Amino acid sequence: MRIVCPFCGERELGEFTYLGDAKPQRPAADAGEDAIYDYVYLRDNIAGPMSEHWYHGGGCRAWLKVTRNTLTHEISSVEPAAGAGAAKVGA
Amino acid sequence: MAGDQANRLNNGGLIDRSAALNFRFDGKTFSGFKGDTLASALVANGVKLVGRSFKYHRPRGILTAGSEEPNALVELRSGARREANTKATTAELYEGLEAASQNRWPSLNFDVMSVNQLLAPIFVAGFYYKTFMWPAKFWEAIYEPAIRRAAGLGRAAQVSDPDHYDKAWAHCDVVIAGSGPAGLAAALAAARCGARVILCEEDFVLGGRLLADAGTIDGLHAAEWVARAVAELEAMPDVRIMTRTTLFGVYDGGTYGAIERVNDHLPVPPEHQVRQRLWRIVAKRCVVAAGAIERPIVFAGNDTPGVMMASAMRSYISRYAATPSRRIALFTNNEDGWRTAETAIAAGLQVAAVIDARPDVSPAHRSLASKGGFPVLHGSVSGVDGGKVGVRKISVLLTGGARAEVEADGLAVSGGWNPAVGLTSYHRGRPKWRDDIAAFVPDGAPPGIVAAGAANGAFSLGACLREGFEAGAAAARDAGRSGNTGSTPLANDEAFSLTPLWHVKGKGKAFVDQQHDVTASDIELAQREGFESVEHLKRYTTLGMATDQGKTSNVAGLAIMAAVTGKSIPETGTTIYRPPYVPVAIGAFAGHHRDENFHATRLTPSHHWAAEQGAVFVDTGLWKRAQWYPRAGEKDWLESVTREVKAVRSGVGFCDVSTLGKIDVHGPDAGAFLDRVYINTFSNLAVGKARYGLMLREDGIVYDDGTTSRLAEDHYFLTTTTAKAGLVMQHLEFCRQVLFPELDVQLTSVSDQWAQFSIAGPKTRDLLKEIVDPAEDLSNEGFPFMGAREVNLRGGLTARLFRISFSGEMAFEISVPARYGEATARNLMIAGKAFGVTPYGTEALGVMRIEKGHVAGPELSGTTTAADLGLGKMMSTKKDFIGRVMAGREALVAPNRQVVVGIKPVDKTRRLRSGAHIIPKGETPGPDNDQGYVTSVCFSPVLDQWIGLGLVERGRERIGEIVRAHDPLRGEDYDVELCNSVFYDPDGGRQRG
Amino acid sequence: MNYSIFSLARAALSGHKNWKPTWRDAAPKDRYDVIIIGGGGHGLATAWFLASEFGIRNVAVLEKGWIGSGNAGRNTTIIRSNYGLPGNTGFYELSMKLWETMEQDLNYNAMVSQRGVLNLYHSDAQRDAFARRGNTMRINGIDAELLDQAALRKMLPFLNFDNARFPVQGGLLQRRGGTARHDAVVWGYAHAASELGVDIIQNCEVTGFTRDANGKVTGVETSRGKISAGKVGMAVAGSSSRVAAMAGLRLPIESHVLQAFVSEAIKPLIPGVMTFGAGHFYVSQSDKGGLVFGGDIDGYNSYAQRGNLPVVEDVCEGGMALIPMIGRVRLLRQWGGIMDMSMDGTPIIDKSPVDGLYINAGWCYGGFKATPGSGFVFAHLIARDQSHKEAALFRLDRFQRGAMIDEKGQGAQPNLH
Amino acid sequence: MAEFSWDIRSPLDRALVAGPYGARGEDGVTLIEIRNFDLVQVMTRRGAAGEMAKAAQARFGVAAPETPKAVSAGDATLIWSGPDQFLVLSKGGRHTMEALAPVFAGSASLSDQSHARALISVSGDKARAMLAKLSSIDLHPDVFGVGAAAATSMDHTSVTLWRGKDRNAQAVFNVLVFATFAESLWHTMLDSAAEYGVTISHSEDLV
Repeated sequence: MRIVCPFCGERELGEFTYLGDAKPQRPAADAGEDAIYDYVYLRDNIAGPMSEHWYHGGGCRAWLKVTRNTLTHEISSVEPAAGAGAAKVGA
Repeated sequence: MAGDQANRLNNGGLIDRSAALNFRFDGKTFSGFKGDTLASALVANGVKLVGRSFKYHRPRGILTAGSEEPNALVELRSGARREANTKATTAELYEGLEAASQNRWPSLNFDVMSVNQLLAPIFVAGFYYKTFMWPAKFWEAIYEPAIRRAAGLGRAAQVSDPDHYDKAWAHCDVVIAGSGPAGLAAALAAARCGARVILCEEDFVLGGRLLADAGTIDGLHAAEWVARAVAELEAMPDVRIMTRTTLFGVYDGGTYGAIERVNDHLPVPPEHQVRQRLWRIVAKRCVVAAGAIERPIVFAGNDTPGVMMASAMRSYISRYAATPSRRIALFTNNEDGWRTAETAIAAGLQVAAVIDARPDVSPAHRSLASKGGFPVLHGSVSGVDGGKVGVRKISVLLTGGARAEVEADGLAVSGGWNPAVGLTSYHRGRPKWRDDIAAFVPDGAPPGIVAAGAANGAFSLGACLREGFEAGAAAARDAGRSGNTGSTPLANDEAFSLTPLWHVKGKGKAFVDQQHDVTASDIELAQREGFESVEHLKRYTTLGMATDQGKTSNVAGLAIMAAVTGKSIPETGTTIYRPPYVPVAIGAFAGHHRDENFHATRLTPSHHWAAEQGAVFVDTGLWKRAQWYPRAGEKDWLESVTREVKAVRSGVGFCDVSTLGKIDVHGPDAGAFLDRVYINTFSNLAVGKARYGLMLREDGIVYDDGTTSRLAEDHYFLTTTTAKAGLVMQHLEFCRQVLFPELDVQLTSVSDQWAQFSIAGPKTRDLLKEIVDPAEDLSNEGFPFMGAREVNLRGGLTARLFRISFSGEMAFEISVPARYGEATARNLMIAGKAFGVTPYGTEALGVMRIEKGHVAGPELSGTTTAADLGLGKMMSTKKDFIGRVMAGREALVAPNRQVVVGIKPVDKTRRLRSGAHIIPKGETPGPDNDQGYVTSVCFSPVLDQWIGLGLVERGRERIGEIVRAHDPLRGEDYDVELCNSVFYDPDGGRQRG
Repeated sequence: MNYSIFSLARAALSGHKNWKPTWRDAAPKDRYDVIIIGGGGHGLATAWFLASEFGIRNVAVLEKGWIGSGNAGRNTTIIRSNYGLPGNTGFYELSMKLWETMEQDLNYNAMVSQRGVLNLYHSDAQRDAFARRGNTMRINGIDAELLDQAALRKMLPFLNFDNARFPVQGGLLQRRGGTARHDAVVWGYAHAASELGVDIIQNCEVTGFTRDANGKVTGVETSRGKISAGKVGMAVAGSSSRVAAMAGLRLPIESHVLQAFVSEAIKPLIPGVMTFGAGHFYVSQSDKGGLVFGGDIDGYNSYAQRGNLPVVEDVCEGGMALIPMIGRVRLLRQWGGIMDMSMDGTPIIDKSPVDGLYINAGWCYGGFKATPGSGFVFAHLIARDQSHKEAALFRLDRFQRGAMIDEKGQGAQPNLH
Repeated sequence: MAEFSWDIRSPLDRALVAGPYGARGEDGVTLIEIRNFDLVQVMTRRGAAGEMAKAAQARFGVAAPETPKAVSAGDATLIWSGPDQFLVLSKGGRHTMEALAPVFAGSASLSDQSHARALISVSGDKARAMLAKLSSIDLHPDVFGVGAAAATSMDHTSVTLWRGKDRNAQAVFNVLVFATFAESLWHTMLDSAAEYGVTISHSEDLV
């Protein structure tokens, strides 16, 4: 598998670490126990295209949102996490 | 020596008759020529019996001339380099080659285990599932060892592989598997477009089938055309031709695995060179021009030595000038098989008969037969007489029912061709059936791969060239290259007419999978017992699971299954194709990552100094850390460690703690950021101060701990444990980039920038006064406990000093740029000389942390909460932080949780061991009263006894209780007292003093 | 049909013409008391225990492909009961005891071979963790031995003791652990269940659940029509989330790919099962002679049943680091299975929040060894509507309660278990 | 009172043995360790890209790299190391933390990496063949030209790799490796290069 890092270009799988489904969002502090249980434990476990968090730890250390088909491993898009490349925010 | 090669033709072939090579097979010396394989050299020497089969120990010869070979397997080389199951058909001959036949005792000719043939009626497919159940104990004791000894073919080496391997990456636009007509044409077209091309050929010569089945291309003799094509390709800088290299696997994103047998053609790899190299080839496109594999026809006695694939026979005669037989019969169901008769006649061999299963034979072949004086028999081979001496007589069932016999010493068989669909099917694409060639062709290939030529079911030379050329040009275009391809190489399109024939019924065993001894009747039996799915068939009979991966047997097997179930072959379907395309040495996948190079080694800045001091090192993750520093006369590690601890507690010592993870946290929001990742608060930490911090996972369990100092308003210096350094960095980057992108924070690992030493003991300040600039105030007032700031050292260096203590003593950690680490160790020795300064290792460090009740790795087990560790009060109630909510779940705050407590044996002379369990006094140990376990132990020089920490149910409420330390693994059971986890200086006066 | 050396010999005389199918290939009836979704080892074992232990014989096992086509046919065949945490320890030992009598119970030779499972340690910390686990085993009446380096040098002289980045220091041995022939386990349960009247229905994919007005599951919709049932149990590791979703459930499970490998067959080389403690590698040698080995999961969600090269390399590096004599042995085949990775690395065997639907899921990479135990406790749960005592902690709500069973201590990140 | 000398020691001080290594009579790979340098990581603050760019331009006379490349700026090389960050590499004493701190005050956070890395320069006929064993990056001249850079891994170890100016008409690849991994990677480099013949040396100057 090769991932096109938006910062580095195409790189091989060994440079990346996987975290998992990027869809669940960390609930607000007051969202309650059920919401955070859901965030921490429950997964759609999609068979098909899925948005995922990958870390380019063996490269530029950016966290990425990768859309990848779990049936074929085909990657359709890669974007940086919101806080990767924040120097240009508001600029 | 050529005289020995009785079956060698005087002329022709791609062998170098000026380079004779001696080799040994089963102890007997033979000779061959450069350019031979072991198989061709054996053929040239008239050796027919080469191996014994897996189950029945039937005599077997050479069936093919390639990597699809099921029978001619040998143990190649000897001693540490012995390679079991090596295909004689692909082993390149070299001077001094040694090979031995396999799976026979005492000799190939007289194999005792061939009695198995008598038991064959019982040893049918799956027989073992139906028996050996009683008596139950007999399986491991008797049956299984016997089965194991009988199975397994060759013997692996029993000592470490002395050769080296490595791995490399290659990148290209187009990778091509195979250098036959289609592969060479593809390479030419792609390369002429300017594409970067890698051409992989598993053979040691380029040309594929052209090496045996010559023809005319662009008006040139095939060999000449190949030479020109290769010369053109070699002249292009972006073309890499890799012979002895098999493309074996297709992985995601255009990554291909290939194995290069760099030096397998030599007795021993030259110095500094590897035996084999694993290539990961990254290619935008791939053209599979891996050809097709001729398939056998299943008939009784089809495993007799001397029965050979028709194309293989041509290869031996044409390419190697070696004649497998003198009087050859040919059994074919297609036009292509006839080429073997032509080749045999051209080589001056006798053709005994051609048995053609088709209704018609072309006029050209009829006239060939009449000129050659041999009969054409319409029908099928129904039996072979021969045994271990090889084919003698062939029984033929003629169309119409009559029988005939043919006397011959060799039988060439052609059942048609199966395209090599492996590489195109490794992503679970299923090949599709083509009736016109009665074969599966690639379908559903992974993205970027296309098959061309015979691999795609195109069996004429003209079509192979056209398809290859077009595929190469298209691949280059798809990769963004354009250029003038020139014209397509031209050759004739020979007719390929075939009447499918898979199995000729007859008396005697008819083998489908020759290596695994799977017969046609085994397949019928499997069907009878309900194993109809092809996957069940494979698993029940082991069809296609041998070292040849079913290359010659799979399709025949499912054709026979289709026939018994009354389904069509495509309805029956194929099993899943799995890489690698050819078996690959495990050593090659490992490359240089073996022995000491298995993983990288990290060295601390004072490593070489510590080594000079005679330190014993311990592996901690990738680190080598000084574990203790033995001195002359010390009888064991315990004596050294005890000395080190005493020296610290009474004087001063130092220890390299550079392995801790160190992270610069910068930015205006650094404090707010740390408040969210730690359970306690850091935004209110004063500049110049340090604080212990604890972080949780989002599930509320403790993740890591360490001290973090505020060096400037917008700069914190965070430390992690050694074990979690990389993971915490990753976690913090996740927090920064994903969870809290609104914060203005920057993170950098500075783990390698700083050499850090802990200096501890009541004389620490005395030592520091020697080395720190006198202007620096190190008094309690000037540098209080948990202070952190830069200081100047004598001699001009600036260092960071942190007043933190892990040992419980008056202590500082000093931090200097890493290239001064070694000088720092030396200078600390000088500065502390008057105070008896003692370097100490990780063991002493561990002793002192246990004496102080500090938790570490064994307690931070990934299942403990802050409260379990006695740190629950650190959890801020005034802010949100990672893990806050989940930490409050009922089972995580239950009163009966196992919590950290001190443990000491009641008998002070007793040794305490980690891993002992805690059982209440007077109870019989069982799952219901297993209340915890000892996590960390040490011999405490201060208390003069073994002490430890443990996780014990309600431990902190039970201080003073006597319980049992139960350790059945080590045969121990003794009383221990649960006690305060801080064994030493519980009010902390020493570290504050 | 009874299997023995005598029946085999008799059959040989008649040219093996009289064998009957190992199991009946049944067509679906309209209604069953219990439907088990999933014709793998767990599903078939559940059916057999329902019929043999709990007297429920009107049972169907629905399999979307051919029986054993999921993880039952893709694993590395190891059996063991060397777990360290309450919940796991007793359950896996129950399973081990059932392995020990399985072949006689089923009249089928599954080649259960108790050749020993050895976990190697390479550091003091690892030794201590193994000591803790081994003592847990002993306290639960399970065999365990802690071996030091000297003992291992005698037992397995070919391990890399002296030239290694992380030298072997010792190991935790369970002699009763070993291997079993995975496919034969499937066929054995199918054979025995079928003999007791269980319908085994292949090529029958469940596409939905039928529910009554109260939401109770009343049956399943399949590629071969609707089938009603008193109770429905799912044992579809690898596809648990997909099947549960048909009932509107989300599970604490991710699907990951685990690769496995087999070498060419060679004469006996490696005696038992061993696991490398300083990398990702474990190995045993099959009766046929192939080294069967594997390592870590690839680490990303996948339903593709195949993996990538980095893990192949990682596993072989581990193999060479531990046993440097296998360098010239050739890897013959690689494949991948879909692991039901739960959030704490431990299975879920429980009633689901949907009435009438029972869940058996989350086996991570450890499902094979659990086959008989899982079948037994799942049958118990379905038959009695109550967890068996050895599966009482495998509850679905344990994550809400904070009662995780996390042997590796990695928390809610499935690819680390 | 004792005198203290603060000897500086490269992490490769022990491992590096100057002279030939590996296949005799061959000279395929040249390895030079560069020892005397300052290395400062510059990380732009949130929203401060413009301000940082101006500061960098003013200090170095070139634009700071925003994509994977190494920019030569007189007495410094600016090497991209990730989004919003780059490294300033200079001969010891030129662009130190102390010197750069005021330049980027408010626009970027700085972290001294001068001691955190070892710098190895790889060249020679077989440099690409040898690096292909360590790096998954495509180093073909059309793809990885002079000034190309990559934050990547070699042998599972994080490195910063860039192509410097050609020397004697040969490509030069520079590798910054974490100091505590340096000796290990060095040995792996020697193993990889041995078959081609290696010439080993070290230098106090950036080359």
